[in-house]
Amino acid sequence: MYKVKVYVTLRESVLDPQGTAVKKSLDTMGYQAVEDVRIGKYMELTLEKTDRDVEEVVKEMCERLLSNPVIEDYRYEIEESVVL
Amino acid sequence: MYKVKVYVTLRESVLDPQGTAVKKSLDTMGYQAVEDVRIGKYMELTLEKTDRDVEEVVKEMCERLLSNPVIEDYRYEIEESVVL
Amino acid sequence: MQLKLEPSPEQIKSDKIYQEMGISDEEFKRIEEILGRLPNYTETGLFSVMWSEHCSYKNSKPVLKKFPISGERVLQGPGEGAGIVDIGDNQAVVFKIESHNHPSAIEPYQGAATGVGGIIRDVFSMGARPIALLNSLRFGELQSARGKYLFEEVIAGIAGYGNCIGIPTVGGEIQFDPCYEGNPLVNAMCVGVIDHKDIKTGQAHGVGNTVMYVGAKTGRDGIHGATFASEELNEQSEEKRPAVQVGDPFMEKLLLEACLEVVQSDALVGIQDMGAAGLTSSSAEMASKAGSGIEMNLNLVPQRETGMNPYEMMLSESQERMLLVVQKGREQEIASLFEKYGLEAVAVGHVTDDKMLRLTHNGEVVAEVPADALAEDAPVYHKPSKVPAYYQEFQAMDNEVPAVENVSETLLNLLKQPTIASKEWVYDQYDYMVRTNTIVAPGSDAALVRIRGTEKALAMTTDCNSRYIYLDPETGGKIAVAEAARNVVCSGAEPLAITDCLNFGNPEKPEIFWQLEKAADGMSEACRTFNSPVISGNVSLYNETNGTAVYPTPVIGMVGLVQNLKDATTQEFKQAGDLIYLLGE
Amino acid sequence: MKFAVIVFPGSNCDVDMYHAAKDELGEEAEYVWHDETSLDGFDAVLLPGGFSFGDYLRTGAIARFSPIMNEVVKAAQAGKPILGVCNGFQVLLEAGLLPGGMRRNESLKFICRPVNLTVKNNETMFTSLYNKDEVIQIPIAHGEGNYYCDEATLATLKKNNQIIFTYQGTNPNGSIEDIAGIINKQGNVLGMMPHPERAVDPLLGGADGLKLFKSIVKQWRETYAVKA
Ligand SMILES: Nc1ncnc2c1ncn2[C@@H]1O[C@H](COP(=O)(O)OP(=O)(O)O)[C@@H](O)[C@H]1O
Repeated sequence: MYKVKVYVTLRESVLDPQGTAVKKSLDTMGYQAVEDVRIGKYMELTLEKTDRDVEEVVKEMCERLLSNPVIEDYRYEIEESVVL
Repeated sequence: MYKVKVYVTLRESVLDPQGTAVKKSLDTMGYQAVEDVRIGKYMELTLEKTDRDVEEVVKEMCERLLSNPVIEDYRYEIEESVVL
Repeated sequence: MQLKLEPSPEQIKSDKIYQEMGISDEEFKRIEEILGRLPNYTETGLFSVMWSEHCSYKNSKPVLKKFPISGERVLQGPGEGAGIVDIGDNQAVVFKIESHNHPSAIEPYQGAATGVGGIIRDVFSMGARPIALLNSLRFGELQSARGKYLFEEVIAGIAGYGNCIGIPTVGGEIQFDPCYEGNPLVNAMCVGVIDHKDIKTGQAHGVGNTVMYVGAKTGRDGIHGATFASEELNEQSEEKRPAVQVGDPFMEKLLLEACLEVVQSDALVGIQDMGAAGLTSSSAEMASKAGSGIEMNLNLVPQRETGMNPYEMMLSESQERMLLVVQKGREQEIASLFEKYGLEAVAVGHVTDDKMLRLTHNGEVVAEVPADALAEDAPVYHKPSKVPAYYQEFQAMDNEVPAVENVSETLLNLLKQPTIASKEWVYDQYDYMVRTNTIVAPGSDAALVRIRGTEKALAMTTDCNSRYIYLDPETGGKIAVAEAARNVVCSGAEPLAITDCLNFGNPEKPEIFWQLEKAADGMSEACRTFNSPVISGNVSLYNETNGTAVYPTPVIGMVGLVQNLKDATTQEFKQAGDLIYLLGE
Repeated sequence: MKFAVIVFPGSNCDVDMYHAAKDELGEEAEYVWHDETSLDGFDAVLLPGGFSFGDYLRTGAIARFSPIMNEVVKAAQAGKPILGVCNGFQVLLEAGLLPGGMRRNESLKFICRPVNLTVKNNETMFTSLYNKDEVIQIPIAHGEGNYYCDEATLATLKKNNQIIFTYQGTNPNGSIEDIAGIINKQGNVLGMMPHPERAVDPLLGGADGLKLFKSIVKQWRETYAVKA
């Protein structure tokens, strides 16, 4: 079994409306120390072991579905987990 | 300066319609190895140093705005970053 | 997975565990008598939800009896998922309103969203195509951060669900008053249209027929939601709440389209939504209404979480689920219809002739209770009623007409009141046009939705001025119905019928019960006058925070019929030079 | 002329598209469920608005993997008119039939209201019956209509006259350059956030959208007449 964590964020050059709104809210709530907020997605996938290389599979899923390369970047972490 | 990463996830027993839909979609795309998908939020905040304890501030922001404690859990990582 | 041992029947009695579930000593005795033995934990749970105010109307039944419920056009009055009124040409309109107050106070977005989802299911489970949504909302005065948060999130939740499922939200009303600060009101109404031949009811007829489960899997969400809705809110409410129900409008859209296909099949015997008290109420009510019994194997219930016990499965309020009764031998036909939408219809039981709701789990009978006892035999309470001191005081006061010195300033101040100000900020977030039938959009009096392929349109509105009702419940009740009728008439329609949602405080307080009775008297009289019977509704009591009740708020949802589109009228002045008339006194 | 109205699970403006083509335009129209594998016999494809697959993950992201999308791509390559409205536009972006991506509205709120659009390019098969720079009123209803593309793409869009509609007056969602609708380079795939199918009958508040559908028919008739 693999536990995979995928992080998808808007590309740096793309203005993030959600982040901007949250930053504004934090500001009015008194957190002026916050300089920047960017909001993305965090996904946890559980994968069974297969013949295919897990990294290759994860990359493929990220590129095909989990992120949109036109506006987003992704990164991932793969942990092998022991089934008890 | 601090770079803060916040991870917000739905509580375990709370329904995750997004995760369910993505899992189904991955399935029809041929990724049957995927057993489970949960989707949450990933946020990156940049914070200036202030008098207040940074951890305390981050916790407060998570509880007040960044997560919805009724249905979500959160965790965070704080890195001190050197301004060049 | 932590294994929790359930208390034994003896423990339930001796430790009065039933009280934690909202069952009184009296009621527990009655359950013992009905069963002729002590109920086990699951059975106690079944009674606790079915005998809650939310499901049984035990405190409000005597009040509901006052309402006129029949008329030449009424095809289905109160008692089913929604009421039905004939609109000619073998078509009918189906509608109902329902509250989701307490869930919205705890988790405003999901609470409001699932309120919308629930009322939509009530309408399409009758076989009707939902054509419009309305709502009626009450909040505190938008001073506190919490108040603003509740307001914004409730609107977002209503919009989120309705927009996604693709049913236009065409109308509603909002009032702000400090009395709603801790206990906002979120009432949602759905209107549908049906051909007479397609009308379905939630009845489990035909011994041996198969009981099927379809829709979302069951999780531990909202266990005891019905009981929770029948309690006052206090500081502990947030912690007390088990997993909050999250709405999945996409799932419901699939369920809606699939069910509307399934109702065309003669293999379908009965269908009911799993709303409050989920599997328990749907199965017990379907059996009880048909005079039959139901036996279900809980191992077959689709489950989202592991290790769920019978108690949890039966009391779960997971959303987007329906229970069907299907002719024996034709299960596959039904299952294939659902399959097209990626939904699984699973046989979980069958209809029996012994009038029992019997549940098995892991090969053992885990509950065996007369279906009627759950659905019909809840105690009915005639609560004491007492004229409140405030009322007598107000009545004794002289009428006072405030002196207005600067008319334009007063007018501007009035227009600044959130209750009076434009609600564009709100309805801009609702897709009020989808399905392209909305002739009169939000912002006018009643909304008008045409019925495609005919010259007809339906007018719809929700109304209630709770301040009037607080001051004088009987007159206020009349005013609420009359306001709805005026709105409907002003859009060119004739009132057909109403649905109502009685949002009141704790009925165990005689002053509150008095408000409830009097408001119902006033509403009933107005309904008779307008020849507009009550065909469905909902009761939400215990709307109190730390002992203080909201204003009595019986929300009226009225539907009217425009026979010919050319009679449709809108509110605005059309051109300079037109004459203005003032009607009435 | 025969229109295919693609229906994804969660589409909800499919009915409106269908009636626009069938009742208001008087042409043939048929619903095509997302898992069909042929668009034979159809002259044009309409991708309706709604929330395909709940719009979970990203708008249009899951729908673009539906089997029918292979056929939509083929139809696009064959030069047939493809119109994607709202969610349909989002699907076209995800499928790569149009450049760019969609973000949440700047306000983070869903917005439903009639807006004014400027017809920037009336030399397409979708806009030939409008005047250039004509201002038309068409409703919007979306939570994610905040169109984005990088600068190079924007330059190309401009150079090729691919920006078809822009918001006139206030931009309701924050899209770059007030973009409301764009077309592909070949000129047969149009994606737009506003709903022309909701503006086809004065009873519903306006009929400015009708000309868009009529333009498609006109072009088809002319091509067909030439061929015949
Ligand atoms: N205030 C009311 N006025 C008229 N009918 C009511 C009222 N409250 C409830 N009813 C009717 O009682 C029946 C049971 O209601 P309810 O328990 O809310 O149904 P459901 O389980 O579908 O939510 C319904 O037919 C409803 O229309």
